[in-house]
Amino acid sequence: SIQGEDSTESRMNPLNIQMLSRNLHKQIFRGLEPESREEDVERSIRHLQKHQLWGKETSLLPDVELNLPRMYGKNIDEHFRILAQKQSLPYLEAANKLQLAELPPMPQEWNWEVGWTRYGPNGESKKVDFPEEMALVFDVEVCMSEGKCPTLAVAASPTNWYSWCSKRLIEERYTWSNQLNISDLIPLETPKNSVRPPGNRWKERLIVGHNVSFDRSFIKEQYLLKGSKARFMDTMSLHMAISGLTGFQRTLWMANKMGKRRGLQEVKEHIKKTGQKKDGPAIGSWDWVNIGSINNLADVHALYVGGPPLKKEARETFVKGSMMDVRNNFQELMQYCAMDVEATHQVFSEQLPLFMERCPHPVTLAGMLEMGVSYLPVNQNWGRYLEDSQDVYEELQREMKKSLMTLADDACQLLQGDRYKEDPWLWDLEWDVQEFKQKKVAASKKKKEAEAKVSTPLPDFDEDPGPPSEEEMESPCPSRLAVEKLKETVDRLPKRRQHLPGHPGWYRKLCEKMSAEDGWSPGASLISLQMRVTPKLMGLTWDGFPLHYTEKHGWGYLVPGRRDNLVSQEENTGPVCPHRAIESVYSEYCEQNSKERPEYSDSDSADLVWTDSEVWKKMEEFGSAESLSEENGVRVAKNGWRKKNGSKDPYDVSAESQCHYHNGNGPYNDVDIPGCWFFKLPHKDGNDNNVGSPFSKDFLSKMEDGTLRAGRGGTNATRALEINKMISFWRNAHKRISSQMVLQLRKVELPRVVSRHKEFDEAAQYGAILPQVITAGTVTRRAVEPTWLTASNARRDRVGSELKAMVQVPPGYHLVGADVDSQELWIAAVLGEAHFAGMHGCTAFGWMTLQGKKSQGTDLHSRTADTVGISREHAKVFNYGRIYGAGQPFAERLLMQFNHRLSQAEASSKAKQMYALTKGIRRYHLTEEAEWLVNELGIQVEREEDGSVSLQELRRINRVASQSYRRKRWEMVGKRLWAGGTESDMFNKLESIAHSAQPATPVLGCRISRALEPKAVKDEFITSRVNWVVQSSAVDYLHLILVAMKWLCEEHDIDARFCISIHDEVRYLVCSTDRYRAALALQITNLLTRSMFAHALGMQDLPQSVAFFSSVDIDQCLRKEVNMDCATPSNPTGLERRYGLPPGEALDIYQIISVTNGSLDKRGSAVGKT
Amino acid sequence: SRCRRPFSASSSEDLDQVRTLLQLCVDRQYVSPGPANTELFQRGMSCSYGPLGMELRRNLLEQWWHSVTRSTAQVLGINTLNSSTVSETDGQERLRIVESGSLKQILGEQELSKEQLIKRLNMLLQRSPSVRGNLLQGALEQFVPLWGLVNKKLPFGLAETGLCFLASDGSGCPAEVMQTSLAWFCSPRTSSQWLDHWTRQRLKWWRKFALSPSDFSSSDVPEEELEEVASRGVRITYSFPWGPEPLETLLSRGSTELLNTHKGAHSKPLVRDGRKSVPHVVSVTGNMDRGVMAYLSNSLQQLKKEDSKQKLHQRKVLKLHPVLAPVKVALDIGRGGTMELRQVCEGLLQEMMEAEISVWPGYLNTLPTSMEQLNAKYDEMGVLFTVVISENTLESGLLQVRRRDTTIKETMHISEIKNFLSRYISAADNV
Amino acid sequence: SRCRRPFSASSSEDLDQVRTLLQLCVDRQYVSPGPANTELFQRGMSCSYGPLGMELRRNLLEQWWHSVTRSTAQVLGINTLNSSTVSETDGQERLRIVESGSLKQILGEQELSKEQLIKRLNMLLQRSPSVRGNLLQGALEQFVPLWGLVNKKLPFGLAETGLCFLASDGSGCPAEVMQTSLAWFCSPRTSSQWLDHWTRQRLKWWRKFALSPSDFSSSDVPEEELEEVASRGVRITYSFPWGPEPLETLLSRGSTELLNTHKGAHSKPLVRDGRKSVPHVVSVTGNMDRGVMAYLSNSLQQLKKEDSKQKLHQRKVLKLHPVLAPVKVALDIGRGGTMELRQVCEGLLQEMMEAEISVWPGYLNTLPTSMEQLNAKYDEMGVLFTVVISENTLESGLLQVRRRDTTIKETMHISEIKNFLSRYISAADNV
Repeated sequence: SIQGEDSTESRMNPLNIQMLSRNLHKQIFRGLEPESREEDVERSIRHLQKHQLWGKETSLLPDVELNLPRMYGKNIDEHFRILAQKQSLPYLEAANKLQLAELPPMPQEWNWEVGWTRYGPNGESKKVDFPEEMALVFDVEVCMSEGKCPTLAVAASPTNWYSWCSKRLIEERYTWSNQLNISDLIPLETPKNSVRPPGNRWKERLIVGHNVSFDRSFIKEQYLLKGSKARFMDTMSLHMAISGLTGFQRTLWMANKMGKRRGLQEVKEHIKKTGQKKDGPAIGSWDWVNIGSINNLADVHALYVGGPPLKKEARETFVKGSMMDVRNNFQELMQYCAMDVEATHQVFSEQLPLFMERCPHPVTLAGMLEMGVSYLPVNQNWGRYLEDSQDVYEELQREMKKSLMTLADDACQLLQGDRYKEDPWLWDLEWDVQEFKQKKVAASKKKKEAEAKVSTPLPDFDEDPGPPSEEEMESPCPSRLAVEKLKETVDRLPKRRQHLPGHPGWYRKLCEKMSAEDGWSPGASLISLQMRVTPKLMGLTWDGFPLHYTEKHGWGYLVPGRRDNLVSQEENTGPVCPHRAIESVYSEYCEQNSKERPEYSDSDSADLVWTDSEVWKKMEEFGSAESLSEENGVRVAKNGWRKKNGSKDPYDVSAESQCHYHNGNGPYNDVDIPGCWFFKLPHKDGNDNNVGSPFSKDFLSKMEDGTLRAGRGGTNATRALEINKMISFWRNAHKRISSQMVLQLRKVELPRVVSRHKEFDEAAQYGAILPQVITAGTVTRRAVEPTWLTASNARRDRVGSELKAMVQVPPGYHLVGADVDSQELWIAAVLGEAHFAGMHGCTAFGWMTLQGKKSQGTDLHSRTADTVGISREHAKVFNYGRIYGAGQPFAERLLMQFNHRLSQAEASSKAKQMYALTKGIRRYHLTEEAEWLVNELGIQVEREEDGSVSLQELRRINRVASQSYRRKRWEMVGKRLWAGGTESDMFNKLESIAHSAQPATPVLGCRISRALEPKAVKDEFITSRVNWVVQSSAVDYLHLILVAMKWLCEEHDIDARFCISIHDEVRYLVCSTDRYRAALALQITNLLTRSMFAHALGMQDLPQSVAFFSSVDIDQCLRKEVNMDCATPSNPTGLERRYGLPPGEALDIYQIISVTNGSLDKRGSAVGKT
Repeated sequence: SRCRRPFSASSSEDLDQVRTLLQLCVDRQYVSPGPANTELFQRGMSCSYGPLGMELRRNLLEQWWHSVTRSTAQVLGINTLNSSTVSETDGQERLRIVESGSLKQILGEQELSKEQLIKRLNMLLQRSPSVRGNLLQGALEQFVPLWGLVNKKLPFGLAETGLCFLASDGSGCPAEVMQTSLAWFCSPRTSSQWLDHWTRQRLKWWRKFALSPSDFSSSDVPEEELEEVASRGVRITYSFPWGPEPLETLLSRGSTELLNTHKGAHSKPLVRDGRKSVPHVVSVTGNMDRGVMAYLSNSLQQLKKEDSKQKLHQRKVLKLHPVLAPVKVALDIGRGGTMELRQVCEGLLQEMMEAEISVWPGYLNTLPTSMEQLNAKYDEMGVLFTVVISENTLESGLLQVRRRDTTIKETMHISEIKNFLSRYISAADNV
Repeated sequence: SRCRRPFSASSSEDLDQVRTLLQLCVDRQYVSPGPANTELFQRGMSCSYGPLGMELRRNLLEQWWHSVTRSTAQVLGINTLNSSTVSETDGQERLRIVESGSLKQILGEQELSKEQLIKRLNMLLQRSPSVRGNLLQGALEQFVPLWGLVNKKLPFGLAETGLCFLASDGSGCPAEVMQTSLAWFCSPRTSSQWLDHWTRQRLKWWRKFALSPSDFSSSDVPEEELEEVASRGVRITYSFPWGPEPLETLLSRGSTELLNTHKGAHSKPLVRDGRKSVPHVVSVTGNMDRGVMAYLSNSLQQLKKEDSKQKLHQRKVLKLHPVLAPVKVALDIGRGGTMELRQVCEGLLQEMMEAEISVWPGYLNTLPTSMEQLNAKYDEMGVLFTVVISENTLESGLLQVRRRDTTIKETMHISEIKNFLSRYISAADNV
């Protein structure tokens, strides 16, 4: 087939958006041509014109000619239903059987033997290779102190109970290798010493567990690259889908569980922490507390099953105990494990029907099953990476510590002549030294000694005395005897030796006490960045002012020039502030900066580009507070120091104590430092919060732009700051990363494609990590996993940030995958479009998503950047934030965080401007009651064509009404909607879903958690619900992809397995010979998925620009871009040189078609066999 | 080895710094006096070292040796000859040791014609042993017997330290240098990885003892400066005030030289059963004389300091790492020495020496010196601790101990000082 | 230096003994193979050492250094240059380092007349640095600044170890030797006493590490063999199978050389205030290469032994002193090595290396060897202990430890082995 030629004219919709090529449209939408009403088209054009988007030049894409595989059903939805049903059928059958079954009675006595034991219904036990039933409930326990090797496990099927014991439990040995191999793991499908199932046929099997991905990581066959057809159902994920809680809800839930009183306090504290103060919302509805629960098995069990609470005490033995403890309590612990299995089965039995009801589309289940078997291939480079990173990390940390220790040592010199008193930073440290203590000698003894003492003067001139005589050489040396005698006075020392008595107090605290044990290290070795003394030793300045710490306000800085508190100095007994010295520090700073005082600009520091989950976490925290009485139109100023203008403020002092030349978070005049004002360092969560350390992640960008810098100690301090930045990632992540369980596979355990490949190396290691992905770990049913799913991309100056690239294929394989371009934006946009005029590109937001160009400034991010005057990178954060439901307050705070020199008023106005342009302005439909009133009172109301009124109008009506009918409270507001912004219709759609009685995703119809349904929460948690619409639809998107891809691979014999899905990207491990066909399959998958979205929203068409992935990556490791070399401090020479990994290929649809001839068939596509 | 001419310092401040350093090295017995000698020192060549310089280089070599031979089980130490009589004609112009007597004798033989003279001289030259310019050749020669010793396993390394002679670059005067050498033999597949590995290890080592570690860095050898056989190279350099100079050079040299040394291509002793490839060589060659200078330069801290009379001084401290510092402790007598005090000093000195703590017997100096002057001197020597014994010591057993790094004086009991010092030094090694 | 020709052993038994020793030294990596090399070794010259020989010489030098520098407070260590450009005309024929390139260039210049040629060559020779034949000259040169350092107190010593080049006695081929040197400066009055003192000290030292101490002895240097400047001399000799050879020579040299070195007689730097006499020099010069051979020869024990099949064997054991023994402990795996066993070995190896106990990683050898063969090999290497790790170790933590000196095998727990070895070695040092 030919593509890209103008054989047929490109299809355009009435809004001049290029649509799917004719042949594709025909195959997918089965000839159903979309129709549009003239009126809708005109409305759309007006809307686009209003936002200066109409008539912009667009470029045409070449058409794509492809013969898609034959599709099932009447339409694409049916097609997907059929695929998914087929894929999950055996598992669903097994699940149903398991759900209906009553477990046999639990054994009373457990067998102390290595491997699996089966228990018959009559108590008889038999050693078996593995349980053979189709469906199992399964639970593994690990003795944590003994590493990552599974210790014992229990499984139950409708017919039997099973127990499994590890060799390490049963056999006692002095050492066990810390390198796991396949025989240490639990077999579920293959006999001992074999990696093939009996009869060489892998069977479909279903394994159910709570947080089953943990248990999965101990199953032998799961580490094999190919074969196992076992799938997993996670009762934790099912729970999340049915009754899950948002993060904020979980906090509240726990608080509630702790008891009402305690709970309220926690809630208050929480609200305080998120900066909402007393004006925040009271959580009005608590109904959801009874229909949701947090995720652990005991609470989930209590929710679905009820009855006596599950006992979890025995767990402690596994967490804290030794293998010996496990052995000593074997029966009890087995019993505990079995109880968990039983409980899991009960939970599962309750959950399954609920889940099927609430997530009725078969694609959801099929997608979750596929998600449950993620697989990350690694090789010997994993170990190297861990070693290198830890190595470099430790070295840098040592260097940093050394720098700090040197600073501390050097500061000691200020003790001489009390010079510390004139130091702008160190004046208020403890500079006291201790007297050396020695017991007094009894007077008489002393006298006697004094008498005995003779002093012999030294000879005037030293003559060469000649060698000692032989006798002298033999007899004990007199000088040694003299020393030994003196040593006897040791009994006059106190029993407990003083700790560095001659050193100043602050320094003593930094030094380890010398003890008898090993491991003592000299010098100020306890110093760390986290200590309060450290910023002072470094002489940190903020905009040229020395940093200062107070207990009450945390870290701030001293601004010299205050005159109103200089008087009271005489009474001061404590350290006196050398405000003159502080003045000279600042004037020196001004001098240095006079030539080019840095004009603040948005630094494009990538540190500020949060991952979506971080943005979301932030908003979720105070999101529930966001709906705060917008109708009142009065937002409360939240920044504490501004309040001082109010007369109630106790710190309100005369205008004299205002600092006239410096704007900042302060001054806090309760900090009474003669000659100086105290300002607090700004805090990302609002300036009421105290800064605990100026070295936290949030200040990295301030160090980079020179706002925060080291004022002395020269290179030592500067270097310490630099290192702090470099090691931040590894410091936070190394525990999680190095505890990843890696299983090395032996040659026989690898597929022949690998072991017979010409690049196979006997000396190398090939293995896998099974990331413990909770398939639906959040209330939006997004997957959760702490290491891989949140991993950021490699950064030049971050140790260990090459993490993802360490997922590397074995010889003969490739990773094939793609990022869904602007997935969430498109989903939100298409929802809005369906809502507005039912055409692609009909809203400004949609149009920008489809057709916007960075070069013309018509893409979403550039638009926002232009409007507010910020960088495009920052604009991205705002845009995603909005779609996730963040409101104006969030934007304000973010703006101030990006630029701390921005005033509150400026930030507020910028945010307002941005929101008016994008989200639009609230308008209101009047209730019948109100309409009656308007009519009755004859009020002239200004209305839009849809009949809505503005907030001002609403207020006016309200005023008039309350004047006329004083007693009555009127319910005036009916429907509320957004208007006038680029995104208004999108938000109206999202909110209409969020506010509906049974919110469900528009494409696959998955219902929101019971704990978030309006029935349970009323009007609370709106942000979460709005966010849920987009996020949960994105999950539908992913499930559709997984189902379609599996179908194509099976249908066309493509040797590929699902690896991992990180956010909006999917990766498959593909046999190298099939890699281009897999790439094509992936492209078709995307086409079908997007089409499915359009179809479900009633639009029988799809814009060409979003039909395909912009590129499919064919690579040998996991990385953001195929040509990223991922050079970091721990990988200084980059991937290619250090690990021998060449750049991969990134192919767009046209390139893939040309390589494969557009055919998925093995024979059809000529290439890929080389 | 490439080296810039001295005194090409970039600024007058740097120049000052260099002068201060050199003067201090001479004053404090690191380097023997004399301009010729200090020039050698600054050029990174062996010079005549004073007692402190000798001890510093000794400590440095010791540390190098441990770090290389104890890092893995596969490194063997060797000791090859400096001079060899192998009269190779590889075109390399070598330095040869000639018996000047024999040469003069030939020159004195009147009856020889010019041609005969030349012939005789050539023969003499041929017979004269050449001195080595590096340690690598020795290691390559030892490879075969020692590889057998480890069952022809790879990787495997041979370590050596020793004097080498460098031909003058035109000046006519060859110079000595104390070289360290690790010849690392590995499979061709892994040689690049090993190069990276050793670069990291070596850089780590250099930084371990540094006051400001970031002055030590590594960088690739530019393609055009690579020796012919080498496919890749890395230099570990120190940023001297006058610019960076290489301390250690790591080269991935392939197998050519190994094959040449053992003649016959792919001969049996060079391959392992079942493998066809000849081991690749990664050479790690260090110049410890320049290393000494780097650490001296790195550890010299100049601090502004007011004295008791409020005058501004420069306090110069050689903050050498405790492990490297040539003198760990100085023993002195407070005002008014007596025989009794001296005896205590001698006893303490003995005790410390037995514990292998190097002591400076300052008490032997009977010229009157103020404590302030003394401390300044010891700071410049890099002495970690100064112990002062006074009349009071005789009564109470208490000593004054001053720390170089904090300048703070503390009281300690005579029975505890030795253990304190031992632990301090060994702990510093582990940091 | 005087040395006898090799193989002048007095009897065929002795000859046998010599052959056995040399063979063993080559087999067990003390000395690199090759007849030329072993001849150097036997002549008491530096040769190319294998890993064990290198370590032995290193240990020996270390002990020498400690014994000399730690004996009194008055010995300073120095490090002087090997080559010097001082073109002295003291009539001594020196070894000079000549750039063969420059020489050849001159020889190649066609237009030069014979006279011109000779003149140019003489000039080249003059410019070429000479290499040292002993360490004394360097010490004499350093005397003045360093004597000042100790306030011109006497006695006072300068110690140095280093390579020296010896002119061939006619063979045309100069050789290297590792020398130790103590230059002892004392008042003329006490110089003879000091010579006796140092003789006693040195002999005691040599005997300390010997298996049969009486093989080491001292004797006066016959008048006729004395160097010109020396008034008295003593040699410490070892009785090799082929006769006695000197290990260390002590000479009372007066003040002539010191005066010559510093020009002008009785110049100010050489006298102390109020004294007129110039210090006298006692030189203590040792040859550590010969020392190595002496200890190897001394510690080789040949014992008759029956093996398990009642066959008579010669058991050869190198009973080197624990302090000198290059390998203290060998680590091996009992039958059937597994990765786990190997891991244990590696852990243990690391632990020992950190404790500075030199270990032989026998476990890396995966070729099947019987325990008997292995023990025979380790005995010949002089390994003090053999530790065997087996399957049993994994279960119980118990190891087998075999002692070289008793051949008895003991069981020990893995947690105690390191401390046991450390204490054993340090205790042996104090005996």
